[in-house]
Amino acid sequence: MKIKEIEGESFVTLIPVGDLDANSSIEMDECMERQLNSGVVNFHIDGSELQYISSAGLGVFISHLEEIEQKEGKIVFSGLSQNVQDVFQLLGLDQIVEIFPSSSDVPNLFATS
Amino acid sequence: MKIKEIEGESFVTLIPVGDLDANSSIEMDECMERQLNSGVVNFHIDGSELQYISSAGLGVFISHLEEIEQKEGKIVFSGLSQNVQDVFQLLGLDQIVEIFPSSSDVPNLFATS
Amino acid sequence: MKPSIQVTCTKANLSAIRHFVKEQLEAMAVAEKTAHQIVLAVDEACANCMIHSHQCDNCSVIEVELYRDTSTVYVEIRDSGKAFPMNEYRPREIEDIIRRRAKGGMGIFLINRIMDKIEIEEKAQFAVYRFAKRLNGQPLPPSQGIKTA
Amino acid sequence: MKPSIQVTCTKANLSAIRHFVKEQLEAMAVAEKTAHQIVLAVDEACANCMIHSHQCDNCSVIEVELYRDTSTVYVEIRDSGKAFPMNEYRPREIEDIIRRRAKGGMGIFLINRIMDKIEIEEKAQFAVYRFAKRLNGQPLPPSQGIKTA
Ligand SMILES: Nc1ncnc2c1ncn2[C@@H]1O[C@H](COP(=O)(O)OP(=O)(O)O)[C@@H](O)[C@H]1O
Ligand SMILES: Nc1ncnc2c1ncn2[C@@H]1O[C@H](COP(=O)(O)OP(=O)(O)O)[C@@H](O)[C@H]1O
Repeated sequence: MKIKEIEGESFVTLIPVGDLDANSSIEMDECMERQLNSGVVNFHIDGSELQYISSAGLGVFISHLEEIEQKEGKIVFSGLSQNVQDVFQLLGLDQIVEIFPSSSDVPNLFATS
Repeated sequence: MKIKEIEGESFVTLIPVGDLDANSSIEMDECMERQLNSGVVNFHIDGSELQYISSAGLGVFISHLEEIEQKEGKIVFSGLSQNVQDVFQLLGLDQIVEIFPSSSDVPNLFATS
Repeated sequence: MKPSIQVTCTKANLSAIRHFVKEQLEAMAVAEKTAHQIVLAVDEACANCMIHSHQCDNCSVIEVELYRDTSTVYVEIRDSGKAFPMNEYRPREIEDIIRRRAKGGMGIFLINRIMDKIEIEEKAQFAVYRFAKRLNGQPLPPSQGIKTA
Repeated sequence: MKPSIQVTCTKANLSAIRHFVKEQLEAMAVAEKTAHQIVLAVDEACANCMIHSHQCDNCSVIEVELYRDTSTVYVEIRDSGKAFPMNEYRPREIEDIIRRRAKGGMGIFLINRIMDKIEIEEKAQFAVYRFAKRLNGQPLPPSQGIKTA
């Protein structure tokens, strides 16, 4: 897995490329930690190049939900494939986090918030 | 592997998605045969979603080069990843077939030919 | 023989296991959504073995075998670690996991959601995890009959 | 143990072998271009065994083992088929392959282009293909020293 990072004005976009599994989740976690430590609180996870996610991959995002909320930030997802979305649904996570069909829906969200 | 097929006016675009290896090459070959049998002679292989190719995958295209030339058609490639392009180069195939950086370079070619 | 894969236990090998399962299920004509769920459940179970039941990387092996009959896909995972009674494990609620800021604790929940049957057997040298997933009428692949043994 | 994968011989399992090699080379800090070439050479060699040295699908196994030292990546492929002396095979010219409208005949050429050393050993029960690829100064991964045995 690789992670592309795009720093926007009011939020950071992270684009995990490939598979986010128990092996690569460590790298994703380090990336999230680094962003949070540098003061970022608004995250856009662009899933358009994410081919697979397991519970360990989702765990990276889940474990930071409380901290992001406490800091009055937000984490949203976009462009998830059917298969990736299915994992959110199996866990009931689709009821807890915001998921947008396309990454173009996201900038407005952070602009108005 | 999946193959997307887009029928243009003067050529057909085939987009192999995933890995084209000794296993999936059979499907690709059936697709090429079907197109050739239906009278298509101009092929654009859009490699932008092709993650891997082995000699068996390349063999599908190579084995039809003569027939396409005989029928005064053309086969061109576009959007190959570094890794896929590397296989063309290792075999010296990049000197034999036309490879374009992007799929947008292709329509003009067939229009003017 | 039934189609199988055996890899040394290290998380870097989960990707190979997933691709084995994915390609085999495609060859068995299992629908994509079902196939992805089976891949996920096997990945979760193998990750658990690699993370929780072994002390070091590449010092033991894990094996996955896969087959189907008309109605069902069967998975058998043989791990050289100690058997873990995952069918007795009570997963936490997702809200609880969020509150605790935990990075895990959802794997067995997912396996339970996906699989119709889970059996664990403790052998002398290894543990066997057997899963079954019903296909609800998905047809067999054309030409070939699937050998189940 | 050295990292290894063993699968039943069927072309659907080539994908798992490639992902095993890819992930292991990543863990060994091998540069992407070199890693891809090694994946390709292993895929070609395993495909040959599956296609040419076995009579049926899933009726035997193939094993791939991978390790590196400071300067070199080593691959060992153990196939239960008869050893094929690929180092004696003289590949055709690509122009010749095109003229003959052949669908293959480029695998061993690629393996030769990529690998620095190829050895074949015929054992009683199986064939061993050993490849070595020099890394020309690519550094070892940080923290971990790589165990070569
Ligand atoms: N194969 C195993 N061997 C030992 N313990 C296990 C095994 N699988 C699961 N466990 C235990 O069950 C717990 C829950 O597993 P799981 O739901 O997959 O979540 P996670 O592995 O992310 O913690 C693990 O944290 C671990 O304590
Ligand atoms: N493992 C093997 N067992 C038996 N014959 C083999 C093996 N590998 C290669 N060969 C023979 O060598 C030929 C050339 O192999 P290769 O260059 O890989 O091209 P291809 O496999 O596409 O024909 C094959 O056609 C086959 O006759």
